Amino acid sequence: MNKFPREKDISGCSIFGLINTDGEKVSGSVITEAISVLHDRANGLGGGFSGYGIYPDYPDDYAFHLFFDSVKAKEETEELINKHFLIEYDEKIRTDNSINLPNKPLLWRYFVKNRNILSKDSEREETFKAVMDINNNIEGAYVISSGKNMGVFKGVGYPEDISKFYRLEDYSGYIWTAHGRFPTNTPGWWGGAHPFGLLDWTIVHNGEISSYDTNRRYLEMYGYKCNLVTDTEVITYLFDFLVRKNNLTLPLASKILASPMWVDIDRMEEKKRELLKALRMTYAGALLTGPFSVILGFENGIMGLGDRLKLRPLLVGKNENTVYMSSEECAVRKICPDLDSVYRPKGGEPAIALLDGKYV
Amino acid sequence: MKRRIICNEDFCIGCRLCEVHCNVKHSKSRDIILAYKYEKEKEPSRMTFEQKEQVCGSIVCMNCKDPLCIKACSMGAIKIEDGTVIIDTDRCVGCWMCVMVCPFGAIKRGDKKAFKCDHCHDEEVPICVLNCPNKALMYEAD
Amino acid sequence: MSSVIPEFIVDKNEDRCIKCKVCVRQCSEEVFKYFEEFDLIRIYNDKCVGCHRCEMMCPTDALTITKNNALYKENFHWSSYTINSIKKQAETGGMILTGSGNDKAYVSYWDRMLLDASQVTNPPIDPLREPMELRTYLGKKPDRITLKEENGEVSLETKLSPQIKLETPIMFSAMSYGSISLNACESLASAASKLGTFYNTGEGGLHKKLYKYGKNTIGQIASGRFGVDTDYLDTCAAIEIKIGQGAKPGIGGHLPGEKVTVEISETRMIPSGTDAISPAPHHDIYSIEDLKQLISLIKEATNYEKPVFVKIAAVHNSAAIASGIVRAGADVIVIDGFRGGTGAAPSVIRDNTGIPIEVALAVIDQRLRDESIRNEVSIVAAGGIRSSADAVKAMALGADAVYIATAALIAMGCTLCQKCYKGKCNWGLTTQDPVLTRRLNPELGSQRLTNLVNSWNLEIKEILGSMGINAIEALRGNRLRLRGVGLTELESKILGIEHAGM
Amino acid sequence: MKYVIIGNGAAAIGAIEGIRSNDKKSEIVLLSKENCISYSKPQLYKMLNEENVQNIYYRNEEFYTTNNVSTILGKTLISVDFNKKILLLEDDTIKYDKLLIATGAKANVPKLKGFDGETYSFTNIDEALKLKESLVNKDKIAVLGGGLIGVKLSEYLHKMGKEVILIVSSKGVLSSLGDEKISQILNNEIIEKGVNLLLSTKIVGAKKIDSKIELKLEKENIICEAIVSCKGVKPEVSPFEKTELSIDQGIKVDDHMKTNIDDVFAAGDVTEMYNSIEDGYCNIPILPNAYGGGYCAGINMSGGDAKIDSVYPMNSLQIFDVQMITMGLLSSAEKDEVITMFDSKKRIYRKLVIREGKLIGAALLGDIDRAGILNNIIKCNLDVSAIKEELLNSKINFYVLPRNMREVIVKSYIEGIK
Repeated sequence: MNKFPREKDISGCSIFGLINTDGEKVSGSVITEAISVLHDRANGLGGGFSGYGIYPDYPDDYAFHLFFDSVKAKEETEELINKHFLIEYDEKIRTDNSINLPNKPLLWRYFVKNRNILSKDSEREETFKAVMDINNNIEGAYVISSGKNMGVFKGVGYPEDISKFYRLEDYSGYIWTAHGRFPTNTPGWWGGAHPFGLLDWTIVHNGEISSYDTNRRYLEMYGYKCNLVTDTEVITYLFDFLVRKNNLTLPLASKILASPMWVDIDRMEEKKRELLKALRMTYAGALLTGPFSVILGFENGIMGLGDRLKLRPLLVGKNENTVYMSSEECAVRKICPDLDSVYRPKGGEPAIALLDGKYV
Repeated sequence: MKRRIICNEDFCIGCRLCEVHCNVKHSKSRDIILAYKYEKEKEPSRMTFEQKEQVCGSIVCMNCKDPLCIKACSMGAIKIEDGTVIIDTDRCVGCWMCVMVCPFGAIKRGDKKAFKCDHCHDEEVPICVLNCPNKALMYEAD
Repeated sequence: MSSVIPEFIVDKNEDRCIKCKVCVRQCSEEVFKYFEEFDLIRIYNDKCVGCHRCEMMCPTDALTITKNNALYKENFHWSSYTINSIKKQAETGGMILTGSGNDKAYVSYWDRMLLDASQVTNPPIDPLREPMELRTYLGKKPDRITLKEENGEVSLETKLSPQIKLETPIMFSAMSYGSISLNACESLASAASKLGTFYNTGEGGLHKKLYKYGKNTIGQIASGRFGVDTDYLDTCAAIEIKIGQGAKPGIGGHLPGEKVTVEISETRMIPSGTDAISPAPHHDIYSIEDLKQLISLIKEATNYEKPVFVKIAAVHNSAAIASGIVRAGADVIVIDGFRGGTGAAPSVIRDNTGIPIEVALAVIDQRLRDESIRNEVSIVAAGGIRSSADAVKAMALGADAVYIATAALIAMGCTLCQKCYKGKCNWGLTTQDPVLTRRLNPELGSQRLTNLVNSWNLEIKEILGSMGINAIEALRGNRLRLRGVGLTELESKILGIEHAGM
Repeated sequence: MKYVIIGNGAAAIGAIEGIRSNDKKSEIVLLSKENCISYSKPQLYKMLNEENVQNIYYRNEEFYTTNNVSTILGKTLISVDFNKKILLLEDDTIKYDKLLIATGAKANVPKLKGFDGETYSFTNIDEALKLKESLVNKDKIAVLGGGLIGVKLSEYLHKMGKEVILIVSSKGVLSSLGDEKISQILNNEIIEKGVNLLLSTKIVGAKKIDSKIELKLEKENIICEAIVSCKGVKPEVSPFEKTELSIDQGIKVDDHMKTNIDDVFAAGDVTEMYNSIEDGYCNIPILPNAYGGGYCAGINMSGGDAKIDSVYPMNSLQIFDVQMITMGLLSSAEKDEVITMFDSKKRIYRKLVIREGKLIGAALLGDIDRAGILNNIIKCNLDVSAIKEELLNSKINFYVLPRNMREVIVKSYIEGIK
């Protein structure tokens, strides 16, 4: 089976994310309950979750979640990992095999450390390269998450089945994101499900961006290979590119991905205008058009962002120390009927909730 | 409202279509082919096409502020109505005093009656201006 | 006696002709002559160039210009054009001259690419309801932006290279004062200024009357260096070094002395009545490092405040040349395809040299991306852009903006009779005869150009909307939204697009 | 404010329109010794023909009410007390604040030696009606004087079927124009059409013989049935003769149409105005001057400030089939350059008189189209040295003038600036 699709992936979806800003952990069953409300927005061809803070035993190791098609692929991958990293621990990802899902790959996780002591940036760059290397060059192996103290759990099936399969009730984390997928053209390949993960970035995404190829070709100039042909992939890479590689803040990255209109930029006071003008001109290849709402998970928070025309729904709700983001309010109400506040961010306005209690 | 048709000679291309359209507009049938090929009664054109070497242009009544033709008319047949100089053809006796004084030579001699550009007061824009292919004829109203 | 058969037949319908003689007065080729004695309009078919001026001016539609169907016996190998060319050459011993762009039946890749539209999974956007952004900045972009923080306020640290702002990604390509009339130049300048875009001086210098449009002027420096002085550099918003022209790659220009009027001589800064000759090469550019020096020189002379364009004809190894030009420091690279127009060129060059802009653009854009230098330069595609659809396809292939010139001339009246080199243009465009130049009222010309570009803008917005895109930069290089039809696998690969059905 | 206008001709009408352009309210009184509404003197000959009578009125009857003018018609002015600002009529007096004298001109009828019968004249309606009545059973009419009135009247009488003897003392008709060629062409035309034209003929006297008249000439005697004297007109100044009003050939006015007396203006055929070409004051009894002068006076009377254009003679007339327009000075002085063009086949004659490069007179005969362009060149005192040949030989063309000059002319007429 060809690992990567030739056609661009198109899907409709439901998304959900939550964060306990005090760092208190909740079980994976909570988010499973929420996303299962949105059953009808998926079609059983994809579901997935990401959890942060789930590996307290290996907090400083990169946790690689991998899909293997074959033992050979696993061996090749381990060889490659060993070249760059020290494997602290690895195991088969625990699953409930009574759940009937198609085309299950071999699921494995590794907790790894860099062989050399490096700065944080270099260390991440090395990891990034290794992930790209595995994904592009090893037949039948695919890294689905590669951050620290986090992991992505996804597959072909309804989200609630995926959750049961991965026994998410056994994990607890302070950040969870979830995705129910309605693809129209992907063969049942597990890698195509959301969240998409790179380093500690995970993206769940609803919508379809019309600027895909512009974004892809832009990213490819800077070493990213967009093999999956999914929007989620390029959006994740764009965040990685802008925030990690270009040192921009998340709010500024949001202003690039979902830029304000030129007429609005023209009206801004000079310094801000010049800044946004320069950002938009310089990173023109990163502008996302078309409908989308995404929930970005990262090491210390989540961010919700909708397209600049607000063509897809995004809701942010707060209850005490928990912030919820979702494409539908009912999913939030299911697990938290009484919210302190609810709002729907404007198109292009990021909603950011951080672990230290900051809630933007 | 004072109407004025002014020719910008920088852009007059000498096609003389203004005359053609003026003639058609003031013909009986108002149809170009009938007017030219079949109608018997024909007035000379109300437009005057001027040419000197490479420069050309069309001239019509300028609707002077203080029209000499009104002063000269021996029958009091010329007056200003709605800012437009008009000739009352019922009163006109063809004495050509107006022809004698019009500084632009814009008054023509018809069959015992003087006549001139009426600025197409029944049209939104004078027909010559409307049909000038190079917008050399400009229409002003104040 | 000429042995060349007339190309056109001028047919006058006597039932409709009112003998207004507008045809007699309008035809600069003197096809019509009026004999007062006989009240007869006599027609000379052999002089007709097929410009259709008479047909359009005739108030009774009495005239029809038709192709002479009684040409030589049909022959697929020896076309009438070929036979006539041979006869002309046998008569004159000279090169066959022509004007406008290559008219031969080479493949047009624009016509083999189709656009995508949104259905179900991704909503189209209604441009009447939602903002639709066409603004484009041309110039070198940095690889990354660095910021500084003062008193908790983040601001820009990177100093951007000079940029020019276009409210529409359509500009008017180089046509010199000399090759076209001053009224035509003014029409372009004024339209560019109304549209918030740019026109290009060609290498005709800048007439004093047009200085007021300086903010919308791209000043060209070509091998003749005509009209280049401090005022010129100061006034133009950007400077373009012209290396080559799509219609005649590798060929210089020649404005005959009789066309060098006093005003043209003043504008070009050459003696009046002398031939204005643009050499085939710049005599100070014999290789890429020389180009780099000229670019640096211009930047230095303009205080690093103006983007420098470099224009090349699309030829076989354009991609490598383009990469060199970027590395030589150009801010904008202009690629002129083989369909681009000219005022005068040997027809053998025009018809047989260069490559299609679609191909050149596709490979240049990809090459610059492969070398990770695409952000360092803007790409302008030129040469045969006929419609908003062509423009959109060019941008999807990777262009930042397009240049149009033939389309602009057509908007101003041109009917592509291809006799520009004769200097008798009946539409007052490619002539300096004062009787003819006044046929183009710049107010009207400017209005028509503005209308043309505005209607293309509307169409581009409509196309973007149908694709679910609402900013032009999200179209740029978005080749996924193109599909080929009737392309071979190799052609698809070169263009970087999938075939329809994939 | 009370305006009083004496007279009811073109000058009076001009004055009314001039006053009303500034002052819509104040009282205007118009006094005229003729008991009819204003009529056009050049059209007077139409009185002779019943069908055309309506075609001579200069304004319609509503004109006076529309402009709120009270008229006193058919009353003769005796004299004026300019100090008290009072007009003295036979049986009444009228006070005025501003006065316009527009009494026009009257016929100059020289006494014929030995003749005690009626000598008709033809300068106003009364005279015209009188002539008309007398013509009923008369067929042979002698017209004395080859000036404009005489020639025109002869033509009209001829067209009525009368036998006309036109007796002219000079060598040709319209000799006062000072152009022999014109006189010659017209002489031929008049003779050709059947008028008995006697040139260089002086009248010695006349004698009434029964119902006929014997007219004694130097060389012969001729018999006719009526005599119409058309020996020119003179300003009607009789009521002012004994006042301090300055009168020479006519009442002297400045370029604002003011007389030497405060608040008294004069206009029309009664005046003597500055002739820019002749550089002197003279009486130019033509309609454009009358209306224009009256209009100018009206504006100045009502508080405006208007200056009269330079005046000089001009006329447009048709004698039988000859159409002509003359303007300015045609009798040239030695220093003047005279150029002429004559096409005998088309009967087109054109003459230009140029003084120091400027056009000062022009005559157009046969082809009069666009004569106003030449008139304007005279009026604006434009130099024609470079274009005189073109003006003489081609169709008159506004574009003969240089562009800057044309632009100034267009602008000045559009904006009304002189």
